[in-house]
Amino acid sequence: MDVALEKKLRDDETLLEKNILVTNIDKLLNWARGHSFWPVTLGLACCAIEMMATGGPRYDISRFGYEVFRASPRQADVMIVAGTCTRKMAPLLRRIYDQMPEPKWVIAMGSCACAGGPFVDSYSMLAGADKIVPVDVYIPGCPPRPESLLYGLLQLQFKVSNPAKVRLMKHGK
Amino acid sequence: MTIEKTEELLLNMGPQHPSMHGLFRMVVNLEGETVTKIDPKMGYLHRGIEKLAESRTYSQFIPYTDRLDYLASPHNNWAYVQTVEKLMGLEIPERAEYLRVIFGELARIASHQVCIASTALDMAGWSAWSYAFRDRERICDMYEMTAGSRLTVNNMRIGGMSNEPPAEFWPALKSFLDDTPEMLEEYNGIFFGNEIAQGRLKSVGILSKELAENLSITGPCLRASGVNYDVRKAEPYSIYDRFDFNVPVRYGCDSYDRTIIRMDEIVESVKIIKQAVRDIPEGPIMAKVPKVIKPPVGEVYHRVENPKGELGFYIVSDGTTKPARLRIRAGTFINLQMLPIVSLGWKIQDVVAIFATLDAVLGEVDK
Amino acid sequence: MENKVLKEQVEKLAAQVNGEVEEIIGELVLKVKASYVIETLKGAKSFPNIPCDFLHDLCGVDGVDHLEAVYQLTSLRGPQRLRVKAIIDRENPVIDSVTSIWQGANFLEREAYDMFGINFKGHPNLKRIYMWDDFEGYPLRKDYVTEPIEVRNIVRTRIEGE
Amino acid sequence: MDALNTINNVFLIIAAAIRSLFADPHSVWANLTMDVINFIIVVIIVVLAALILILLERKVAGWTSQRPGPNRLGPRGWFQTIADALKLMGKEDITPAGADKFIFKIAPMIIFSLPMMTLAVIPYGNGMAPINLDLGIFYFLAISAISTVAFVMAGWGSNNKYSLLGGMRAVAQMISYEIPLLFSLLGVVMITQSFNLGVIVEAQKTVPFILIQPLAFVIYIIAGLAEVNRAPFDLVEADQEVVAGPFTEYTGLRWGLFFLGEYGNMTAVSALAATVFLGGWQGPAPIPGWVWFWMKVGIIIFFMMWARWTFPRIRIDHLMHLAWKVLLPLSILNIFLTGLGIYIYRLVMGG
Repeated sequence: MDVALEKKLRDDETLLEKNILVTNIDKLLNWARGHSFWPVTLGLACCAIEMMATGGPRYDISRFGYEVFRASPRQADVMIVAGTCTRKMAPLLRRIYDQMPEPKWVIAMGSCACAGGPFVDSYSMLAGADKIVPVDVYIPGCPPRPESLLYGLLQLQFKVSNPAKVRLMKHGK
Repeated sequence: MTIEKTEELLLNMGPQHPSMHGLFRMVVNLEGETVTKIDPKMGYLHRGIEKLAESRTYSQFIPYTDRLDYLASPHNNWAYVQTVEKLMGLEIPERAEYLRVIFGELARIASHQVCIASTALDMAGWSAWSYAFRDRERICDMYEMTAGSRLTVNNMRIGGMSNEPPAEFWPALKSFLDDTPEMLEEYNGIFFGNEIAQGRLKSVGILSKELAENLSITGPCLRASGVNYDVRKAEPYSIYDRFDFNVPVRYGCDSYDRTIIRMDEIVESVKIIKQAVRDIPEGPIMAKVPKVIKPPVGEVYHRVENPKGELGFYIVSDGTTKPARLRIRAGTFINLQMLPIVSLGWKIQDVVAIFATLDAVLGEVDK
Repeated sequence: MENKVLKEQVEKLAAQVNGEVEEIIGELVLKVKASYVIETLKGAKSFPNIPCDFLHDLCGVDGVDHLEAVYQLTSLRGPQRLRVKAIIDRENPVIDSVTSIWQGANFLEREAYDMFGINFKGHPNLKRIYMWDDFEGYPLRKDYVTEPIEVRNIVRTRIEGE
Repeated sequence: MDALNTINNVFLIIAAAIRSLFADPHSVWANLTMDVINFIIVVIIVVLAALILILLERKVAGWTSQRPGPNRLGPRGWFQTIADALKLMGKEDITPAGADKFIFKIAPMIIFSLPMMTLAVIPYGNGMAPINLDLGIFYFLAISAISTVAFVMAGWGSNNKYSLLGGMRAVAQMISYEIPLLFSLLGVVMITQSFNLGVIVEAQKTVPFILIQPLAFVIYIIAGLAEVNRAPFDLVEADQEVVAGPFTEYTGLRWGLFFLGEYGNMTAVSALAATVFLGGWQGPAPIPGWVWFWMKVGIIIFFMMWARWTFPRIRIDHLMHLAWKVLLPLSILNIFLTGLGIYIYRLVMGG
């Protein structure tokens, strides 16, 4: 993005922030969105079992209100790409992402979804889910522990609830 | 004049579908709710493990076996390292054998628990699912104590085990084994004893003995069709000939037997682990293995009784450090062949249940 | 002792089908030409007393100058094991399908077709099983070169019916 | 006792106060104002019930599977559903290509409006029915039967095979269970000789009808579960089979309306059960009538949730079998026995 455009966008945002009503509704919505991620059930491989374990009694993802795994992407907010994404699956993964309504987020769970993992040099592998969908949070591990998934979801919650802070962190201010 | 006709509904289930246990897909022809044809499609998780093996050394390949049947990873490690040991003619220490049996059988219990859980979940029995997952966590804990990971355990090496279980492993194991009867009672009470569950599973998806043999079905699905065949008894590998256990066989050939036979197997596994814990000797856990593993030229086929079916490894060695060809005989991949045959004429709900009782893990099916 | 009886039988069968018998790490291996495969497997299935009647596995192997289809036979009623190797011409990889003998060979043959390009004559539904339909090449052949990662990362367009 | 009476009638007193603001408390304008207020109250009941029940459902799900359930957002997780509802409002509204747009869009509204219409005839306390209909039960069942149409509209309009299957299942299931549901209520109607829900509650002053008509109550609860598509009869939106049934293609607020409607329907069916079988607002202890009423409704709803998270889903042919071969004959038997009982009672008492 060139500097002039970025500056203009930032000016727009500061203008928008002066508008009390809109910003407050925005804040409220962001708060709501951050605290109610409904993941689409997209268990691709081994990480799906850890995703299920996260929903299980010990780790209990429902404490944070994220346990509503929706089978239909139409009702989901976050896609947890749990596992290996192959080249055969890639177009379908993209399609599921496209079917989700805005605003939507993607979590790449596991090293395969982050960058291809141990299978990266195989003929049928895509080196990471970020080649097809924009990934918000990467959770490394093979497979990541349920705690990691919860931490990743909480990071996403932080990101969604505080867009301004995340922007500042991104620009290094 | 209008022409009235009925058409079959072509329903595409999967790859992203909650009851497909991963990325399985089936194209189902429906006549109302009744299934007239099923076309299974797979390969959405095909990672080319067999090709990768040709560019990995023998030791480097062990972690990949974890990711085959990820619900019973120690058993896959075991099958692979035993194949290589057979190829090299390695003898491994007694204590390592016993530890392998303990971990292998723990994996069997964990895998069967997930099978029961997912069968229940596919029929919307949420509580049964969470009970089984609650109990499985204890096995994951034991894995974690020993190997550091919960799912992909990877604690077997060519020639032995990677590390000794810590001191707190043994009490944890003992309390787990003592609690299993109670767990099974709970599963029985909440799921198998339920009228609705029995109605949905009993006499559904009949797989006759002849058909099972013709289709090369192995594992619990075969034994639920009345064939008394278990590699652990028929061709005892490792030290299975030292243990006293039964092979559970059921004769109902239906979904119910295919599921509940896993409960019987858990009981037998507990028996085996108890004997192994009683008899385990002291000593080293790693044989003297050359630094670079270089098996002689030759080929070997070895199979073990994985929780879901027989897992076989066929290794062709050309004398280098990497296998020339490594073939994985995935039990569930072959077991899946029965799905289009046995589920004809049943309702779509039954197909979901039948698929769940097959306990297919797509990591193993697609390789 | 079982092995001896089985060996006799296998040698008898080998003589019928022009095969050669080897013993590799305690297991009998019968090598035959591709054209004899049905006859061999039917023979093995009907060994008197010790039939090798359970098709345990079927896979392809690339032997660089030829392809092989390897059948692992066992039985549910005994410890007998037999490995049958069918040598297939690399240029024209055609072999008879054994789905008429064992229905269970269905997926396995499709897999071998997918990975090695072995054409199983008489198979009811010989299509790629793992790779997508317009995939080119047979990945497990030794001469298959994996595409570089830049190529693989280009997301292909979905083909109809997938 | 006076204080209790005041609390008991607090809503009536408020209503009277509002009416007294008008010159003529029974003028058209006063009635209209009261109707509007009643309508708003019913809407609030539906929305509040849904919000509370969704959270309660997640808590019950947690308890049955030995985990805490939502507990991070707000005190003990009580703000969780508020966040969910706000989030659903902020979601994109997608109409799938090829959908029948009008039908697709109107179906959730119909579903949402039905519980409001049915809940309007329930007597929440002594003389506290928003609309006191003489044909209360009849009206209730007639209105709740419309939801079938809405499900089919959603299923057909979505242009999705899963939705279509779900819609077809909805027709088969709901029409079948309508009949035992209706027949189970007939016994009570025969005893009270009235369709008016207020009269039925009055008639239970000494003995609630659950003791006189236990079979009818069981049939009603089972058929009611099926009628509102709750597990084990949730074939319509069976996740593992038809993804989300008729709701598969719905997003954001439209889907939220379905959700509200579902929980509203659940409240309505439970409210009718409490009214007809459990004695409505009547109770032995000196607690205000409307508290009694909601306690009874709560117990039935809790039972429904408990069943949902415990039982596996029933198969469709067993479902039909249960409706036509078990529940229907039983409910007819119940009518017969009730008639016989009334006949003998009259013979003995000489009525």
